[in-house]
Amino acid sequence: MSDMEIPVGPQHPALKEPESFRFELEGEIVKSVDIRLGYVHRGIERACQDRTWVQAVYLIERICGICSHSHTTCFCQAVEDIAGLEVPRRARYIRSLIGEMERIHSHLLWLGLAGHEVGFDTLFMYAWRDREVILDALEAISGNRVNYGMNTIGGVRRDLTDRDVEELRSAIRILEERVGYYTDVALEESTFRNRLEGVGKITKQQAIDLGTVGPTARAAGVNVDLRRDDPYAAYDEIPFNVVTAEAGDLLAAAEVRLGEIRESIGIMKYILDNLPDGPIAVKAPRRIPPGEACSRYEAPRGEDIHYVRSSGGDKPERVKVRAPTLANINAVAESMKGVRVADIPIIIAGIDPCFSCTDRMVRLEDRISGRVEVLRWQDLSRRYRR
Amino acid sequence: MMLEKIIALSRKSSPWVCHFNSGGCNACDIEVMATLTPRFDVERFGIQLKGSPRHADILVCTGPVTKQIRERLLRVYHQMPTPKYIAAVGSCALSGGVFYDCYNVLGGIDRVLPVDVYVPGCPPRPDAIIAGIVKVLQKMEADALELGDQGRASAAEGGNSRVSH
Amino acid sequence: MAIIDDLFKILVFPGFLFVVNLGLFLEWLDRKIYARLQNRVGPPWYQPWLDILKLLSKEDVIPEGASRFMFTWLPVFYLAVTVTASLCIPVGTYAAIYSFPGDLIVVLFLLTLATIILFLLGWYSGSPFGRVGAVRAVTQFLAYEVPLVAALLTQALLADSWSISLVMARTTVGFPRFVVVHLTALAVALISLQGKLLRVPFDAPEAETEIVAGPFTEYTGRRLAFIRLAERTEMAVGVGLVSDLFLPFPARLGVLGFVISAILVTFVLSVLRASVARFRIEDTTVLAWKYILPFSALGMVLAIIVRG
Amino acid sequence: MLPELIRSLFQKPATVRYPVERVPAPEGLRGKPVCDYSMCIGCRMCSRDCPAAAIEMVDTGERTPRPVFHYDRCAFCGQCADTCPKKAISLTSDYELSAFSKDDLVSLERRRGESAAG
Ligand code: SF4
Ligand code: SF4
Ligand code: SF4
Ligand code: SF4
Ligand code: SF4
Ligand code: SF4
Ligand code: SF4
Ligand code: SF4
Repeated sequence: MSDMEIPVGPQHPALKEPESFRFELEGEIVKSVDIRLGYVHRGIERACQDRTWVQAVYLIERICGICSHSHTTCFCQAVEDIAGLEVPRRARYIRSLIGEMERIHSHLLWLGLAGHEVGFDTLFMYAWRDREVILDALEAISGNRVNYGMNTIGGVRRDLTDRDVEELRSAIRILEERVGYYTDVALEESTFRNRLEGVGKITKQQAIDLGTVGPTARAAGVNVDLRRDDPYAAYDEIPFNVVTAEAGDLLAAAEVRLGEIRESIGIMKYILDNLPDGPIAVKAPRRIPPGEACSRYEAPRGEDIHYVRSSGGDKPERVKVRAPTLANINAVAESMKGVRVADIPIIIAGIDPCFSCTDRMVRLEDRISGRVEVLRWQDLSRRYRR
Repeated sequence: MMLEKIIALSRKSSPWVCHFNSGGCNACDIEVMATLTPRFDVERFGIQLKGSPRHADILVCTGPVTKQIRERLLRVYHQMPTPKYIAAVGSCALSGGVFYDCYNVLGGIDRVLPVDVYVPGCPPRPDAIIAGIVKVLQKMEADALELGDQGRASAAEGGNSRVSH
Repeated sequence: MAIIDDLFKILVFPGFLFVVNLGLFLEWLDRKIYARLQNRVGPPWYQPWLDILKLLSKEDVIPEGASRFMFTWLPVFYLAVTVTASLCIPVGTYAAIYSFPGDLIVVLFLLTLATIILFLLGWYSGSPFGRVGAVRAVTQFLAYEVPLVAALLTQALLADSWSISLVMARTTVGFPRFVVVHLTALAVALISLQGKLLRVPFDAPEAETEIVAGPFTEYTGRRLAFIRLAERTEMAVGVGLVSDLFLPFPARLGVLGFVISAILVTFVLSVLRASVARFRIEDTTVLAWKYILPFSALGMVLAIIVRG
Repeated sequence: MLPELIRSLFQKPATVRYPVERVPAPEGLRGKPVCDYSMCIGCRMCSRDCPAAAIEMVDTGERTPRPVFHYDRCAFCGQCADTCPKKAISLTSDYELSAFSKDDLVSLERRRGESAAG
């Protein structure tokens, strides 16, 4: 068969988001990939400069609906750092709690989508059915299923009532039973394993060189987890394990994510048992004193970094976001060479991408000649690797 | 009239949906996906999510329209066979939402395409999305029966639409 | 009168209307069982019919880059071929419209033709997804066609005939004696039928997440309706064939037995669809040649031994 | 997988019967925000803090302007309710807001206000 090109995206059933991949095929084998990002670039970083500190939190939350809590926590931590605010202990616990719930919802979402990508819709249905349990709990606590809006600069906006705690405990019981069961079943299903094993493989060295983060890195044996390495919120007081695997393929990534769900449930239990009393927020000033800070957060997909600078006004002077998918996308490009068409969706899905935080372009301006260059992603990664 | 009735019935009972994210934050998208899952199971109404816009009757758009996506959105719309309907899901898709003044955002879907039903929310709950789709179905039925605006309003009665003053 | 009688047979029962409706009914059954297996409610019973009606009332689009002639006529041929195949399938004891000593071969040939049309459908639709899908359809065809034929051949050998109605009658009689051979062949037939009908795990040719809808990506309106009808008819033919040849009910209980068997076969196919992930196209080939084919050959050898 | 599938087959589906029966929304759902005009003092704080610029201050004939919500813009974040010094704004549990026209997505009071103003 002659060579041909197939476009995947920006509107394609495997991608729930508009991204464009162009694959040059030789038969069923991928010869080269051209990734084109930028369809969901909305210019949030710039827009933050036009928002007050209060408004910016909600805008940051909407960088992405899946790990919204990660972004706001990360941002608020940076701002609190600049303003020198001491977040109450109870608020830190609640932040961690919501963070872990978000991790569970996000990993279940991934498991379902992974099933969907390889034509295993039953797994998709089961995983998403059980995900509703955690979404219900989140809705009860925060008032919304997604984009919880729990964070504010200086603490959290809503307190956990006793009833919430009770409901959470029963949700945890259901989750523990069902999630444990289904995830085991999923990993035992040989056709599903067959689609994951050895696919999208990266070595430990590659994982380090390409700068991968989160489950993608941990699946390749890189033992990193900010919750342990650079504790924030309440993680310095909570015991938990970092789950890693060795193989570096998608099966390992699945195992890591499933292991993390179990750890997260453990963390939630610990938090509910040890929830300290006290206020949930300190009052934040409308104007943040001048200064800059960088904050890191272990989002479900890996390390999220926010850099914030204030010039003393009621609006941020600069906000810079480095979200996890951006760090992982190089690994996708790497593991995509020479694969078969059938594996494309699952490899893309493997890092659990969601591009709404990743879309960006780089504008280089030569100070001397004044020449301006806009680089697309592939140009950038080409340069970067050489 | 008989034939029209049959057509109206078949159209409103078998809406195939194509989902397009024009630059949203994912939350709306996962809620659209969630309507397919056992809790909400829109296959009850014959709704199926189709990958190809050629097979779709309703285009469900989420997210604000970014400058770069505009072209694609139009292309997907033109690939759909008539009669076609658009449901804008989420505040972004309605007006740009929190991204209203971003430099790369054009605004809501209706800046580019004619929207039939607006579903506010950030993100709307899956129930609210279903309620919105049901509205599209009412409109479809009314259009197939060629009731005109008057009839459309009465066919839409019983939904939660407020009669405008 | 004879003409009217024949026309009735061809157009209504057990001809066109019957198979098409049977096919649509089986589609609903399949979707419903699939949904229930996934703990959801699933579509109402009239869904497949309304889907078709809706498609008929939609705009037809001929995309740029597609061959107009092929694009228009292939769906019609597709339906014609599958309906013709159905005319050879006896509905239980109710004899088929065309019944002759070699009708099993003819049905197999027509089903092969259907796959070739499927290839052309995709190839001339002017979409890269269509092309990839088309090539996959043919690749897969090579994988399951041989086992399918082998499985049916086993039955034919056991019954010592190439006539569907004869095999049907004799299978029932000889059932207990050849039970091992019989079940081997049945298993192979069910799996390769799943492949023939492009269902999970063998749905690589129209895998939604990879190549949108494969060969059908560009089709709209009436043409898509024809394609869907043809697919359903193909399903009815395949399921009917397996019921007739392998299950004891059609020969004993007539039309009722035929429908019961068809439901049973569909149920098995649905459970299979719900419990596995899709195979890559390469894996399908390997699986077929490495495991299913030897298995079906074993069945054939056994059949020759027991007969001999 | 198989045993689980068969179990599901005989289990009651997990599907809710929406829209025939509404599922009760949990308490504290962040639905449609509304303002009790009798409590509002027209201080504009809500409008200033709204991240989506969804609140428009409209002259309704009272001494101070009153907030009007544009639900097509609103992000249902609840900041306005948190901000309001008089606790005049609350988020109701009404979430089925879909409409055929954007005109229906402005809080009703505004249109009344407009007609009052002429
Ligand atoms: S890349 Fe993402 S986070 Fe950055 S400005 Fe664009 S939309 Fe915002
Ligand atoms: S450099 Fe480009 S992306 Fe960054 S703020 Fe300026 S215009 Fe926006
Ligand atoms: S500017 Fe680019 S390369 Fe530099 S830290 Fe940010 S994402 Fe990484
Ligand atoms: S990695 Fe980015 S797009 Fe994905 S969930 Fe996190 S913030 Fe959202
Ligand atoms: S409406 Fe809200 S949830 Fe939906 S895409 Fe926009 S910001 Fe995200
Ligand atoms: S009390 Fe409120 S309205 Fe009055 S002057 Fe102060 S800020 Fe303004
Ligand atoms: S809920 Fe949030 S977005 Fe909506 S009006 Fe209030 S502050 Fe604005
Ligand atoms: S903040 Fe409260 S009192 Fe002030 S204008 Fe808004 S609703 Fe009225």
